[in-house]
Amino acid sequence: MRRNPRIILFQCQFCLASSADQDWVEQHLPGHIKLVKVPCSGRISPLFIMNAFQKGADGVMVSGCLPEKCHYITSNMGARRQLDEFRDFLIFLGLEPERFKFVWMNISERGVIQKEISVFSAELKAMKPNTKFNTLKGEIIEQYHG
Amino acid sequence: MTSKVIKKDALNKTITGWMRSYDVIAPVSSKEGIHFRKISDAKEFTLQGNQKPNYPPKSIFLPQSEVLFEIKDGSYSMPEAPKRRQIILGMRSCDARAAWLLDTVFNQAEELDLYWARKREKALVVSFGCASMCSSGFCDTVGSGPFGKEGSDVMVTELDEAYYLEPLTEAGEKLTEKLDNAESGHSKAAKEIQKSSVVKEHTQADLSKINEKLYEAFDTPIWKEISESCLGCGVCTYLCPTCFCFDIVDEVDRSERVRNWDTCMFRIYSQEASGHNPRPSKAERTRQRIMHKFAYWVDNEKASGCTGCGRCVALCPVNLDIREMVQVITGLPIQ
Amino acid sequence: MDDFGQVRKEAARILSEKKVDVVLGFKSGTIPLKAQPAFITSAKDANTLILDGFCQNNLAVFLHDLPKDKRIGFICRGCESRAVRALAIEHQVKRENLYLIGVPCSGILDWKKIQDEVEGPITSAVDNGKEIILEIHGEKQTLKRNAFLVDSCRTCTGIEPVGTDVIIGEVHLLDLDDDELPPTWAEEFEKHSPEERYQLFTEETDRCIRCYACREACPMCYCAECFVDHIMPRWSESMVTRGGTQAWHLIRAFHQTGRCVECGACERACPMDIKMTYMTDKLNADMKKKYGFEVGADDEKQPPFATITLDDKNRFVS
Amino acid sequence: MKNIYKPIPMRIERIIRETDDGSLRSFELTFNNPADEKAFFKAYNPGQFCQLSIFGKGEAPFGIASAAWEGNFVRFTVQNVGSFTDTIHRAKVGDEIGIRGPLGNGFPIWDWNGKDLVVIGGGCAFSTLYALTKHIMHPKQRKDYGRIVVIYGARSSGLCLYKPDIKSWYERPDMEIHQAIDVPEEGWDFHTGYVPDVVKVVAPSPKNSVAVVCGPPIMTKFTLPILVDLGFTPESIYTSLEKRMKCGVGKCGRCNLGTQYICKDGPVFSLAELNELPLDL
Repeated sequence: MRRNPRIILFQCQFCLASSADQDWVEQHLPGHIKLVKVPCSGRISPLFIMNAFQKGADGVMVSGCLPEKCHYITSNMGARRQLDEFRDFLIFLGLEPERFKFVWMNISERGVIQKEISVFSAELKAMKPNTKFNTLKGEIIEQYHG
Repeated sequence: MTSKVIKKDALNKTITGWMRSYDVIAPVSSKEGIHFRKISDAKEFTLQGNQKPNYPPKSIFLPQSEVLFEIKDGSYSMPEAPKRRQIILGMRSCDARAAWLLDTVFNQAEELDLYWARKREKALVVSFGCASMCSSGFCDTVGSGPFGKEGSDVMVTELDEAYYLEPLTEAGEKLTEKLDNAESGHSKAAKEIQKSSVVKEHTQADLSKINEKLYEAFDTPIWKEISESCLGCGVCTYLCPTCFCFDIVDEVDRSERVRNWDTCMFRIYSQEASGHNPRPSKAERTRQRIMHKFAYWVDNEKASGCTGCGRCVALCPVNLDIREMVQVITGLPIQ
Repeated sequence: MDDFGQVRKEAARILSEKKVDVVLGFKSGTIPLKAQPAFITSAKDANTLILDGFCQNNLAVFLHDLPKDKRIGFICRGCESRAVRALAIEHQVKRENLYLIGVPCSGILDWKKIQDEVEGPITSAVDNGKEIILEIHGEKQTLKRNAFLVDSCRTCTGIEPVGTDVIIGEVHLLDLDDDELPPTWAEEFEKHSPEERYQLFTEETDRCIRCYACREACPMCYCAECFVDHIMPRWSESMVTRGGTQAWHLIRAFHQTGRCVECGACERACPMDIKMTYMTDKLNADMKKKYGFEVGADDEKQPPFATITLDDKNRFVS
Repeated sequence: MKNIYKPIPMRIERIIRETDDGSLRSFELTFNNPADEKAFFKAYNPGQFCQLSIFGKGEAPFGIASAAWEGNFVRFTVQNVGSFTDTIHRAKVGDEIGIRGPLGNGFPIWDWNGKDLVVIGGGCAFSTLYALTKHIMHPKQRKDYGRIVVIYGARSSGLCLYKPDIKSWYERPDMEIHQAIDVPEEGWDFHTGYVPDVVKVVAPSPKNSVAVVCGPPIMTKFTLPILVDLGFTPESIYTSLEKRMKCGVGKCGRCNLGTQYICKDGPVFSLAELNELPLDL
């Protein structure tokens, strides 16, 4: 049996209206999923995503608010272009597209995050563990291989 | 020490013999150019004319990134030294001299750098002289020429149909004792090649005054003029065989304390926490690089800190030529 | 460059008439196949100015170091003029202090490829705009120019200098299609499968020695403290490991999205022959496809990442 | 074989709050194993420094602020200015800190026998001078030296270091102590003003005497010419330089100044030696 995929969830703290969903995300996430709560999806920078993949993530999910639903008015659009382009950039360099998923939440909906995460987790479990960009603690590359 | 000779076609056999008891590291050409690699087959060793790798072989003794300590719950443990002894085959005499110069920094008895020392004592340097000097090289002006002897255990001169080996240390003698001795014809031909390798037009400038002239020019604005087009990157220092500055960094994720190459050409190299920077602009940094090589090293060790390998001249992105810079400042012709 | 004398006269004129304090251009290098950036301050030195295929750098990179109030004359080709525009949009240079002399460009030559092509030491090299004349062991050898053009120049679409004060010499496109050149590295990269592409990306970045010549040679890289030098938090490993070098190349390229003028100065400055323009070309192509943004196309439009508009709202909700 | 980069494990024995606002604290460290202790005190000479080492935060050089006779501990006075020093300030008694040292040359006290001493210090750089003064005030050492004048300036009375000890120095007959603060405060009946001016007021005599100056660069810059005016010869004025350091043992090239390394050949230089070196500070 293949191990559970390691998933990093970057979650905007305002995108889940119901406290039940928020509690589930904060306390009852399955073990193999790590939560990184940010004030707004606009706060997530490509450096976070790169660090996640470098530290061995099999999948990264970014959940934020739909346009015009942002607690900070337009800041959820701030990083939207960067994250979208960074995803295409990683895919251009060889990352499987399924490993980096965006989820834009309509604040009033309930139970969406649980469904999204279970679908995402199942999808990744079907694939082999990620070997691309998983490079931290690698061996030192000397131009001379002693 | 009795010189030896190896027939051209017998070289691979000799190297294979050496490989039984040594790890042989030699320049190997791949699609990205020439790099020193540990060779598993004698045929991989390829060296034509006066080629040498752009990446300096100082990285064999002072790797660009080296683990100083592995940290396990607070205790610092030094990684194991490689067991097998090594032969560095095909090092040019400018690089061998550079290793000899760096010994004055790292290999001093009272303050020994263990990491450098344990690699140096396990390595034998078999250096190849250059029959014709490389285009940007000036080793005959500042170093000890294309057939310099410092820093190498055995010096090889390529003759028409054989290689002429001159052991320079006991270790070199021991390595080559089983080879057949060279006749007088070989040594005469080798001497001839060695004499003709130096470029005639390179005037033997009297460099003994170079440090005084540099000290005199220390406060003049000339440094700003010559360094105006410098980009402030690390190419000249990282590729220089005698540059040894390093930075010590704690890599927390790897739980290792690591030493990386560093360069005085970066602004943050001398940036102090108080905000003060003793070398704020490119002028001071270029001055430090040149003064260190041609004044401070000369004062301390009576030998120039530059071996004239020409890598910084050939690969500087803006073609800042250290020969031209020193000539502009001191008036001494260095070709 | 057919008649560079005009440019020298213009440079001498603006210096003698005190319109500018310094003129930025190239002068001949100290070794074959090379040229040096030149900072000409007196009219009589203007005749040392040259321009040929061996002028490797993007001179706009020196605009950050020169004091802002200094009036600078700048002999610029297409990519350099675009760099000045992109820098002006990002308030890094005062356009009114610059006097841009636009010149036609015949493409920059890959000196490493030339060196590998021929046997023996090159004692002199001349590029007269039509072919390369080398002198090896005393006798002449000529090479066809197009075969040694740098990838960025072969795929260059903006050879026409933009936003300059004057243009000297008529600009014409490079006639590349008569001989079938091998596909550029970027075109080759595109054809591979994701596995191979990641493999190629890793092979290139494995050779990186973190000397940051690519960063220092790029006109658009002017941050006071680069992310790679940050210690709190440390974004990329400080060492030459795959983690450190991949992080460096990924984020350096990504910071150029919608800003890179595709001059290829980064690739030419790299001492280890690492390919990197294929990344910035892809990012810029995406910016054009998604937001219709071209670097240096006009004087005001901010790069896509710098603008937040709500008319994006249906773009990402697929 | 000694690995010059390996820190010696030490334990925090005592923490003393030196200033009211808590920005300066003294940490007294004891050795975990006696062999290190013996080797340390055999090589120790006032004016030397150590590289304190905390894994994850790196290393930083600090002057040693205690004399050998004071006990089996080594005292460091640390100002809370950055991430490294902040980590030390949050350390508790019993925590472990690594040190590498003693490094540098320290004050050449063996050359000063029979001479008068003028010790001029400013701010937290006074810690190495405190070690020097404590060393010399020990009965066994005191008779080797003539008159001793100590001038110690600080920004305010709250920022003065080693208050109890310095207060006891006023009663000592074999020593002259002058304290100064920049801005007059009520209840402060010693000098006010900057250290260079106080030196002019105290005007120690240069005859057969040595001056030692340690403080922020601005203070050293203005004090040296005053000493020269007073008649002190460049050979008899010593100062301790501060430059960015990394290895502390003259290998990494960072503190290179002319032909010297500040960490190995310094940090203490006489003004005569300094005049030989290029001005690259």
